[in-house]
Amino acid sequence: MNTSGPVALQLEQVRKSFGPVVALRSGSLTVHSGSIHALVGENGAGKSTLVKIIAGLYQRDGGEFLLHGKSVDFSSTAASKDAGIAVIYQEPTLFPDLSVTENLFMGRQPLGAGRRIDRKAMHAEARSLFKRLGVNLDPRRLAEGLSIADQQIIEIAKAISLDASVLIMDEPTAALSGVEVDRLFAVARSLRDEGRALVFISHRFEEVFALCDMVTVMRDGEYISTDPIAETTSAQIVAKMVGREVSDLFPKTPASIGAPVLQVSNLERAGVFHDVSFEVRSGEIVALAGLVGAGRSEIARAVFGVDPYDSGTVVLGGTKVPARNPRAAIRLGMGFVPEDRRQQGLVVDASVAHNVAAVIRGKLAKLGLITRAAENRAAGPWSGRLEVKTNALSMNAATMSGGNQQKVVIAKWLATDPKLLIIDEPTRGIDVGTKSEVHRLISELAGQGMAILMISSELPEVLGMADRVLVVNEGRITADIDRADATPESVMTAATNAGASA
Amino acid sequence: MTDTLVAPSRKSSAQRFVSTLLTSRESAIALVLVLVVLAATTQRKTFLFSSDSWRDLLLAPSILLLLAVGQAVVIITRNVDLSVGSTLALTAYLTGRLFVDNPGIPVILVFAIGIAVGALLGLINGLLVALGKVPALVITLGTLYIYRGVVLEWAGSNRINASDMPSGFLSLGTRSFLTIPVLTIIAVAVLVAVGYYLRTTRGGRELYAIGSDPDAAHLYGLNVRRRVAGAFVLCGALAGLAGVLFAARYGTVASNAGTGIELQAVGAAVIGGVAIFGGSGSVWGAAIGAWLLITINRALPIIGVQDFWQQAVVGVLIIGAIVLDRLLAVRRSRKLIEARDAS
Amino acid sequence: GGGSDSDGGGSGSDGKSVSVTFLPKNLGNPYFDTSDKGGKAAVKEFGGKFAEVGPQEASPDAQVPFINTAAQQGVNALVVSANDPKAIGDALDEAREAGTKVVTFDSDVEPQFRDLFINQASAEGIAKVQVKMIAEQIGDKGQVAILSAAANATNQNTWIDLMKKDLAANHPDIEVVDTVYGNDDDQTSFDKTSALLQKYPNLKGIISPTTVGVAAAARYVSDSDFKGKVKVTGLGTPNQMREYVKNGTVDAFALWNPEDLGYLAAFAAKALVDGDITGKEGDKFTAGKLGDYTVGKDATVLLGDPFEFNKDNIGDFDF
Amino acid sequence: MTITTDPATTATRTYASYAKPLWQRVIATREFAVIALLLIVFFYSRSEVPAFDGPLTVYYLLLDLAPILLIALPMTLIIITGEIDLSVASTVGLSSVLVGDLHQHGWSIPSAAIAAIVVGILCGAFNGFLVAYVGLPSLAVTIGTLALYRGLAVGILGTTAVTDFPEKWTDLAKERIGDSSYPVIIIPFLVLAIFFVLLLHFTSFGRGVFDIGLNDEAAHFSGVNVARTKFLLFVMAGAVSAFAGVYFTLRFGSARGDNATGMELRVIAAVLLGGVSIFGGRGALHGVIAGVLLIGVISSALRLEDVTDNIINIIIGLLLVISVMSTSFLSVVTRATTGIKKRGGSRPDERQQLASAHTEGKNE
Ligand SMILES: Nc1ncnc2c1ncn2[C@@H]1O[C@H](COP(=O)(O)OP(=O)(O)OP(=O)(O)O)[C@@H](O)[C@H]1O
Ligand SMILES: Nc1ncnc2c1ncn2[C@@H]1O[C@H](COP(=O)(O)OP(=O)(O)OP(=O)(O)O)[C@@H](O)[C@H]1O
Ligand SMILES: [Mg+2]
Ligand SMILES: [Mg+2]
Repeated sequence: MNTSGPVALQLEQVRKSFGPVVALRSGSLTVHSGSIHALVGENGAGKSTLVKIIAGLYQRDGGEFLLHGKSVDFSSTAASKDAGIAVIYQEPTLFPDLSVTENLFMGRQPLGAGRRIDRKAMHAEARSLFKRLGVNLDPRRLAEGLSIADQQIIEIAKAISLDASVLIMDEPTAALSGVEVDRLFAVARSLRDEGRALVFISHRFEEVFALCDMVTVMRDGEYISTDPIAETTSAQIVAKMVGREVSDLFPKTPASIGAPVLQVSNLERAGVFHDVSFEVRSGEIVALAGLVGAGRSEIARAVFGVDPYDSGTVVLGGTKVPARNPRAAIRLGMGFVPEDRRQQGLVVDASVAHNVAAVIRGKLAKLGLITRAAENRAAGPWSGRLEVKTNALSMNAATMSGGNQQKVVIAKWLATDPKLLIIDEPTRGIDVGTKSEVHRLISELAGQGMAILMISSELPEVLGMADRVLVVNEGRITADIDRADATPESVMTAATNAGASA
Repeated sequence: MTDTLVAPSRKSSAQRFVSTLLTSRESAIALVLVLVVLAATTQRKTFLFSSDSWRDLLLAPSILLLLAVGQAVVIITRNVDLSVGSTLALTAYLTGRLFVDNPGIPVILVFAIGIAVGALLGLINGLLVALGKVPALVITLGTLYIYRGVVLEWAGSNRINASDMPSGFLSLGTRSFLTIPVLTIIAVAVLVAVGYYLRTTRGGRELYAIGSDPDAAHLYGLNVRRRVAGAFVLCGALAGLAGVLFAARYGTVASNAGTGIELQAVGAAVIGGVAIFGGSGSVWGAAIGAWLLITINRALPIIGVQDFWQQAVVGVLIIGAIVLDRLLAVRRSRKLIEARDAS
Repeated sequence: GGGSDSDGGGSGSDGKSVSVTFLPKNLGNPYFDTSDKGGKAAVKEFGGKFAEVGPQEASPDAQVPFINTAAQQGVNALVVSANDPKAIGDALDEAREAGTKVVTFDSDVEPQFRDLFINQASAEGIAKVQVKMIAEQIGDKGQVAILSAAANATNQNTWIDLMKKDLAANHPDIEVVDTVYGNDDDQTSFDKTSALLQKYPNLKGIISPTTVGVAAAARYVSDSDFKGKVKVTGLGTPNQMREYVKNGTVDAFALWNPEDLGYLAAFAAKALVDGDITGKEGDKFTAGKLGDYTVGKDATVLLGDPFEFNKDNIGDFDF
Repeated sequence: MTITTDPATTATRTYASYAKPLWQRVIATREFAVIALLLIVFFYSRSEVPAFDGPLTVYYLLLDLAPILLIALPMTLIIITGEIDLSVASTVGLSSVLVGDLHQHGWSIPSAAIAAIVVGILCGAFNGFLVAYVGLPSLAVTIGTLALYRGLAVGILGTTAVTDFPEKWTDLAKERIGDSSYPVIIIPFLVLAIFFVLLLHFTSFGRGVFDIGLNDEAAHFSGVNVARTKFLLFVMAGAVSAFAGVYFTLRFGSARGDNATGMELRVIAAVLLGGVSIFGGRGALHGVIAGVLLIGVISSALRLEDVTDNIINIIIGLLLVISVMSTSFLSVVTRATTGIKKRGGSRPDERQQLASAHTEGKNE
């Protein structure tokens, strides 16, 4: 590996908590100029939080933060930008109403005579940036409606064009195809060779090993280790990430698989997914695997009815589920734990009781009237069953940790006694302990004859939990793999190259 | 995902200019305006071809135009300012009082004071909105009452009469320069300046960015608070200027001047294609929208519609405008999806 | 604002200090400022309590709460210029039940709702003088239009009807082409004038029997091409009309003296409160410097004939 | 299936229902603050303002406030869903004009009133359709219909007015209950108030209204029919406004196109003053009713002091600004203490404390 320069970025035992949620216990990271540093860890390990602290978006509660040896304290993202730090955030943040070019140069547009923006120069620069990244986007196009991938590319271009001394990329490749990833890597390497310091966050080990010089592992908001890539293996890294052997993470109890509960045929939605057909049987856990942006959530959402679809049919327990009508789906016995807990799963500003009773409250009503007391009576036992950690049912869901919030969402749906439970990213951003609890719960439910449709971006989770793996690639199901022959390789190939057959 | 969804446009800048000109919302509204004028003129040709009515055609909209421009800037940042009507009343009455209390005060100074006071009132709105993190609708609803109350209390039942103000100042309201009324020239000059600022300066573009996605703007490191406050100051200043011109044009200022004009200003902006949720639209559109509102008001009686139906027509225009926007947006996103599938 | 030199009274009619509240059609109207000034002077003269309250815009529903308040305060007398002959009737009745004497001036309500009406000038007199003026100014022939206040302002409509009759009868060559309403709002009246001149290119004259309207019309005409071509006349106050009379836009206009009107109304109110008069025909009372008045039929008192202002005499007045 | 059928048996943990004792949940709320302020102002006026303690005060107070009280009910629900309806006052005007016009054409008052209310429902449905189903921003839509409905009202009657309503009906509008000082109009108000309180605070529909305001996406995901809920609320607003219009007409015995102009702002001011968050998701009807009464009491007390509406407007405006600033000030404090800071936007910050206030401090 190449000889890396002086320390560019150094964090020591940085702490950050959001109310009761401790996102970061002691985050440490030391990055040298002229090197690419990998930061890995499970969902919710605290990577993004660390990034946001470096970016000046969050202020750390404690710990050291040195930039080029000097202790710094950024009050805003503008401050970190000025200090030469460029960040690609996990979620693309663009201005939909503005052109791609304006998104790139907002606030630092090239100025011509009389401090007036020089659009020609701006567009030219944008074009050259895109050339360097090897994409051809129309610089004049509005950002609105760009695919996740293209949004991500613009974020990358934005960060590169800042020509910063420290470049941080939080899962930039999550939505990118192989070609794009290769180009990105080429650019990253050239930046490294110019002597810049890069931080690269990804859940894909092959990328980490292909690109990075050093790797730092985080778990539960804590620093675990830093090693040169050359001297470690993915097995070691995984072990450090989860703190135990992968196998015992997923206590899947074998369940007797019964009759089909959900039958989806030829589901189609222009621009999102195409000709999707599959079925889920009682007691069966079916996983939808694939890259972020593949369209898995959209499929699930369409099945449940919160999203529309153009054609195709969804049948639950023998009856056809009307399109675009979640109420009907719920009545027929469907439950849906969405991927974005804070936005879709919960009303975070309402009480635990309110959330747990949210779907069944219709049934709680006497003479059409319901009381807070009735909600509490119904909510208590379910919260207890899932061991939700809160001191009172009137507490705001917002005050709970990600894991507990997830439990509340699951409790909410279990309360409806569903035949089929769809769970999108069941363990995204929840700590290791809760994680295995959730897994145990899922397989327990399957064991009791519930049909489970699970979406997950985490391969170990998919392989550990699923009886069957359906791989989604660009909105098409490209493979239907049985538990027996589901391997990381088989799933990944199907997920990446569309060539694979269903 | 495929590595590209949209090919760069091969259009020359000239082509692009023409196509935007043809497809832009501004020109659509302008077309409607022309049609209205034509319709009225065919009914009675004096609507256009008599020096007075030509003057009124240009003069009548100029005050609302100023308010609409200011309003547009605020709306672009995903806010709204309902207090402009009260601000106008305050500065209009202030103008009168200045002349009454200090005879011989230079007109230019009166303009400066009027604009400054307007800006100050705007600043109050801006600070409350930006620092208090309270939605503009509520704050400016409150200041609408407060500012109006202040002027009502201050003016009481005495009003400024034409005779209280120097004829030199009053004639501003009616004098023309090369058949273009002075008021109109002032309004258009302001329009051009603001339009230029929004289009070609960093500050201007940041206003659009903030309106387009405030969270992203914050994440990006833009100084959201300062910009938003600035937008309110500009809006207030223009309302102040409008107040001074109001005094010049109508010669008489009572405490109820400009009551309810704030909704007209918002309406003009919306008709002109300024999205109520910020991020898009232009002051040009807002200006034409204002012009259209006023001209329709004047044209209806001539076309033979009793002029008190005017408000209903305005309502239809506003709703038509936003529905139209929605349809266009839907069509655009459908196109984009097709583009994605095609690739 | 509404001069609050009254503590709100509350003490019923105790001869000593009579509390009188003036309620004009709306505040911010110089005509009523003047009449209320007269009223205030009168009340001071007989040592009563004066208050002036009123709505911002001249609509009956806006006037009602003020009448209610007067009733609550138990003021001795309420002097009203009605925005509607009937709509405020019930409120007035309630006030009278509460022991408040109701005097209307300038614009009347239906007789059963009030104790007394102070008539600024007989409708006939007003109509006649305006017709006379416009006839002289436009050479007794051509198109004229009328710019009125609110379309349901009683007095305005009576005058307009009488004027039309008079014109039809005695001035056949004068044609009334249109009647528009400025709602006693300066800006509206101004814009309505411009619309009128649009609509009737060869209009000869505009009659506006309301002070706000005539001033607005005069101002529009005075700096348009129509100056001199279109004559403006009607009922106006000297202060508002002075410059247009000077610059020749207006030859002459008419009005009674609103100050006297308010003054008379206040004294009439006192007479009612003190029980000197009851409002029946023939009752007599003395109104300070204005001298003696007699109540006419259906409880009206006539101030006198309208007065014609022109550039020779306008200098003598300041209201 | 132990988990799904009978959680109780397997429940390993039990919970207290509330984090705070009842009295705290009742006292420490915006609503209670408004009610307290109302009582203070009321009793102060009784002792200090001449003639305020007179028998007529409460009577006139309620007569004047009735339309605002009525319209504030549905408006509260609409604002809690995060929408707004600026067209209510125009609907009042339109219904007033219809009653007048139809009466002129020989309709009986009741039939004219029913027709007017039907039209009001249509007005509301038009708003609701554009907002809920076409998905347009309610602010823009109702600014449009504000002009449209007002325009129709003014257009139908022009600047003329209808005033010759039969005594029997105009008197009914001002009728007292027995010889109390309460006008009969408060009976329909109380009926509607009870209806809306139950609807908002004690039904699944009402829970949905709050969910939509707090997070409409999550509401959608848990089966709340967001569009239909919003649509119905706008329809209710239309109907109630039209009814208020009928009352307004009879109470003043005059149907004019410009009746109740600008009342929408007074209604909204009162609702916000009553502690409803303009962001939606938080508020309670008892607070709103107190808010309306507070404005009414202040106005009538000041009017008795011969203070003109100007001062009254200034005070209302200040109250409004201060009341909303106070919430956001509190939110700044809570943020400082809890440190919860979501990206940029004021909403999340606002939400944090709004919601905690809302979930803890709802009438039980
Ligand atoms: N704004 C917030 N408020 C409350 N809790 C938060 C907030 N942001 C993050 N968290 C919590 O902090 C923990 C760490 O989150 P973070 O996003 O840093 O994880 P991550 O390592 O980036 O996960 P991923 O790989 O999924 O991106 C999670 O438990 C998350 O729920
Ligand atoms: N903002 C957006 N604009 C346009 N298209 C989008 C947008 N977001 C997602 N898409 C498209 O929707 C599809 C699915 O995106 P999404 O990220 O939900 O997939 P996913 O498989 O659920 O990813 P995840 O791993 O997060 O669940 C992709 O085709 C993506 O291009
Ligand atoms: Mg992350
Ligand atoms: Mg997903």
